[in-house]
Amino acid sequence: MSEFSSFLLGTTIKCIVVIAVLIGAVAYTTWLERKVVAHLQIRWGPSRVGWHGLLQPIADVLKLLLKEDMTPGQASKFLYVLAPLIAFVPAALSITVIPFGNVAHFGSQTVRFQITDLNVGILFIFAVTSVGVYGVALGGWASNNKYSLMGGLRSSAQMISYELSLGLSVVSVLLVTGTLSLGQIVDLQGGRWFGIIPKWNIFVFPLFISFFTYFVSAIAETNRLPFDLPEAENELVAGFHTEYSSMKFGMFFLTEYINMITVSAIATTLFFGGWHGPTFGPLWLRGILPLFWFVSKIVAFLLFYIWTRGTLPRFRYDQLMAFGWKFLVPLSLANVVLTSLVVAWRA
Amino acid sequence: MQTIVFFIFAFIAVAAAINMLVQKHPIHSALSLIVVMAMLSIFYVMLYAEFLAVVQVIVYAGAIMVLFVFVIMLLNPREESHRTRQNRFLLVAGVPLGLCLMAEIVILLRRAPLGENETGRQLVGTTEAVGRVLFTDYLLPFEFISVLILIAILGAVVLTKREL
Amino acid sequence: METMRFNLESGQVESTAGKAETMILSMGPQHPSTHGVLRVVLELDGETVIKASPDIGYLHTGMEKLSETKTYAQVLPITDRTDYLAPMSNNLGYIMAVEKLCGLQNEIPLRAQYVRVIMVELNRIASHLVWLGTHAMDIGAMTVFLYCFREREQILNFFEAACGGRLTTSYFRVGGLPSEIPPDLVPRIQKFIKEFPGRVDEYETLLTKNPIWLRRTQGVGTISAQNAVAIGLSGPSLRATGVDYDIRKKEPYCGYEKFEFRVPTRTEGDVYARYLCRVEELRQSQKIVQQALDGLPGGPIRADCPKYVLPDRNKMKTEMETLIHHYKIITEGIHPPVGEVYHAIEAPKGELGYYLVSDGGPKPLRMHIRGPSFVNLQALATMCEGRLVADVVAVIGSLDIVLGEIDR
Amino acid sequence: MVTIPPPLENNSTVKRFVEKFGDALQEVVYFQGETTLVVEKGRILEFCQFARGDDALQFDSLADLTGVDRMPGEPRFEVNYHLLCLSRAERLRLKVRISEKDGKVTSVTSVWPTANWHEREVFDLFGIVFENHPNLRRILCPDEWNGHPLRKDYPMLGYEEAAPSPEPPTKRGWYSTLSD
Repeated sequence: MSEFSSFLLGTTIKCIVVIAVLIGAVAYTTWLERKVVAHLQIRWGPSRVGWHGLLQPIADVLKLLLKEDMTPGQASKFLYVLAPLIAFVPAALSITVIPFGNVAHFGSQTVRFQITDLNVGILFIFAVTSVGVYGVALGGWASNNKYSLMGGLRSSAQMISYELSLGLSVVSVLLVTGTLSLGQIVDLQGGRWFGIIPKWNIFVFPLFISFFTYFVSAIAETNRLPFDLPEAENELVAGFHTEYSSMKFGMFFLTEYINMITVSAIATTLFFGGWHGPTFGPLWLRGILPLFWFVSKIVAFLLFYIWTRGTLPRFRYDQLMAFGWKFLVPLSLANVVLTSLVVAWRA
Repeated sequence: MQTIVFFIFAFIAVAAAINMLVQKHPIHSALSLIVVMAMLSIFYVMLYAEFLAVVQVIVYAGAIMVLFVFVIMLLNPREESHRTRQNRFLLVAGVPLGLCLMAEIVILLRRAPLGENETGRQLVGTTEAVGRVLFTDYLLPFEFISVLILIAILGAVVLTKREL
Repeated sequence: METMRFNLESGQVESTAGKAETMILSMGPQHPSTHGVLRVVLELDGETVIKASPDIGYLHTGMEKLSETKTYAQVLPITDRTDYLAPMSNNLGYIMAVEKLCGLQNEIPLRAQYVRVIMVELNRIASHLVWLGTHAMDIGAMTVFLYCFREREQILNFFEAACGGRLTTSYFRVGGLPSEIPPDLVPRIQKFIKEFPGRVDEYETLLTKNPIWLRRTQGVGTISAQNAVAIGLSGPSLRATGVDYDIRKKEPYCGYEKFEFRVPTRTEGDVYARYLCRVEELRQSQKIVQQALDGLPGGPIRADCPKYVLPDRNKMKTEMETLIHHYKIITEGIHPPVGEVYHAIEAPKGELGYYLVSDGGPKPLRMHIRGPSFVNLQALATMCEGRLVADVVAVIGSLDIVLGEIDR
Repeated sequence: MVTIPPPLENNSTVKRFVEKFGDALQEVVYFQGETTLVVEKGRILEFCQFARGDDALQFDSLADLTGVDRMPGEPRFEVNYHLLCLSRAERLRLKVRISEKDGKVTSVTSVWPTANWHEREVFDLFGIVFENHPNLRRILCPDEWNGHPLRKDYPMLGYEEAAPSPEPPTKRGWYSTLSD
């Protein structure tokens, strides 16, 4: 087998596995969210379909698939169909450069738990997610509904605004690590200081500020409470996806949760040492454990997401913009300067 | 292999560009332009300039075109009527300008060294190379442009806040 | 492009030429945050509201007309269905109006009055809980809603124990109560009332000092005291502007003068002030219920007034005259004297007035409900002008309207 | 001169009105602790302005405004104004009687803006026209509704036509966006 075709085969397998796992993860993220929010709100959540409602996500998917797929009469048909795809594809693409685990050895095969390690990995994610805005904006516009339009407008403004602070907060990490490759960023976070504190970026001096700005902007980017204005159901009915039904709605839904997972994965990679964590046991366990650590860190972030959703009220649109431009952007700018100074002083 | 890929994407790029001109609704034109941008970024990747490719998408597709689409959605114009198409001024000014542009491209292409440039591969498009060039040889223009953009931003702020 | 647009207030067709292009957004009648079937026609410039015109009547069921064809006793179940979040208050308002019409104001036994106060104040708590939950939900805080409903559920259970109905209680009767309250009800309410302040603290932890909540509510939907009075606001919405008018204090009825409670007022007149006033009312109502339970007297539950009030059942079996009265009331209904009365009580949402005209017959000539929501909703346009769409939702929530009462 | 029922003889509010208006006060009724002043129809606006503006009265709030159809009595309609003085916690009812033929009364929205919706409601349900009302449209019934449901002669069963009533052309159309 030539080098190229083995690469092609390996990557294809990885892609399929990752996408399948991702969609499964999304399904169970929705379950997790419903269950956790329910318990926050002193109710049971899904409990009928399967043990503790564990089959609920499957039932939901079936329901979405079997629902009538409607297109509003006055909608711009082509864009209306295209929009969920535009939203979904970038969301799924951005997972490709994230390292899930260490290099593992299965017999003679060496597997790297990452689809591809681009040398501009983090920028690639930004590039891809920045295209995702179109899905929401066009979906809102093409539905030919005033609520949708307002949702679409809100979301495009919101996403552009928060992308800025998102990008700036990552810059500090890049300054410290000196690379754009996510694989290398994770590799650099291995080991411990004084034998106890893991060498995660979050513990490097000014980077907790960037983590803060990153995570806040990331919540805004993923349109989650308290920043879920594009779909604010109490003002805009359902925002940009008011008119969407069936699997087209399902795509938007998937996108939202994939984005949540991606954002958590990036946060883990950039600040929390990625897949690093204590490994022990036989060789196969050593291969699997990093994956486990990575997933648990993501789940921790997801739980945080859900927790905020259960706790906080929603911002108003102008307050959201003011918060982004007047607080987060200056803060992350100042943080970049601070980090540069620290890095320069250390060098 | 590369050539095939190139031609596929080149075809898409040209088709999208033509589509951009032909489409009557501004939002369709804008979307076609985004497709062109995306194709350009693929060409950058093929030229081993990943950084440029990614920046192309982030800046043009992810930011500038979003604003375009935003404005188009906000104004919500109807389909363009044929009136502007028949504007004689466009014919008079457009054809010579187009010819000029064509000539420029031809001249540039003739001057450019054809064939693969192995040394250029590693140096041109990577993050490090771009950074190094920007902050050494082209530092002055780079700073000038930053100041220019800053002025533009200030101007925009002043224009929008005029009523205050 | 010159566009002509119908002006909702002046009724004139106006040209929009030379003005910023606006968008008309028909918010409702199917909308998650209009608390039923309210429709607000918003004229928007971007997201800024230029004009908000409430459009009501989607739930108009002709209750006032219906009442004219029913006897005084039969009208009672209709009153439940106006403000279905405060059926007890509506029952009380109507029953007190009938009692006033019959001249029974001073005949009601103390025990009945106390039970009335307990029920009505519990109902105030229940109504405010729904308001708090939905209001918080409108602003995006979803958990408060379920917490509030947990307590409301208990109150509805008390209602069920007392009268068999949870939402449509039809509880009070002219002259007192239909029946004695179940013996275990008082300790149950006692227990609930003891826990309740802690529960209010719980809601407040989620909202009162939450910076996002403050930003969403402070300075939003402001109305001055003068405007509020002119526009007819009543209840907590009025008191949030600084006008200290609570009918329970100023025109005491049903023995409210015997209870010690504070009428919370604020001066800001914004959404947050209305929020604080109502939350404080939750605590004050708890106090009133506590006092009423502690001082619940024994004795009869119905006035001894054979012309208007059903007699005791045992007496009916032994006394001929009582039997005749019973027969008359059951078959014909009561015949109040000719005249008209307007009786206002402090419902959870504000002044709830019942206007009754009697022509001496068994059916009211006219029954009119002065619903607080109907009048309070008029303030919406003033409060929303120049604000954002999200504020409209906050303001509607803070006005605490129930469409059943607005449209009647 | 109007006769004042005994319980109200020393009532300062009633006195004030009697002093000011004298003959325009058609009747003073006292029933179950409530005072009703029946007012000459044409002067209701004056009454209301006085009730609100006078320092001794200060009826700063209009709690309720509603109509009554006393068919077959004559004059057929009544409009009741339930005034409330917030500082003294005093209530007062003003009443005007309107004959069916006339069917008109001056709007008091200029005195109490809250009368706006109340008057619209009375117009909608009784067909009494309030002159100088800023926006006299139906409020509860749909714009194109026929008849006025709270009138006693409004058909209660079947599909009979409601009696036509004098009313201004109903303003219709929430959208009515006439392009170009």
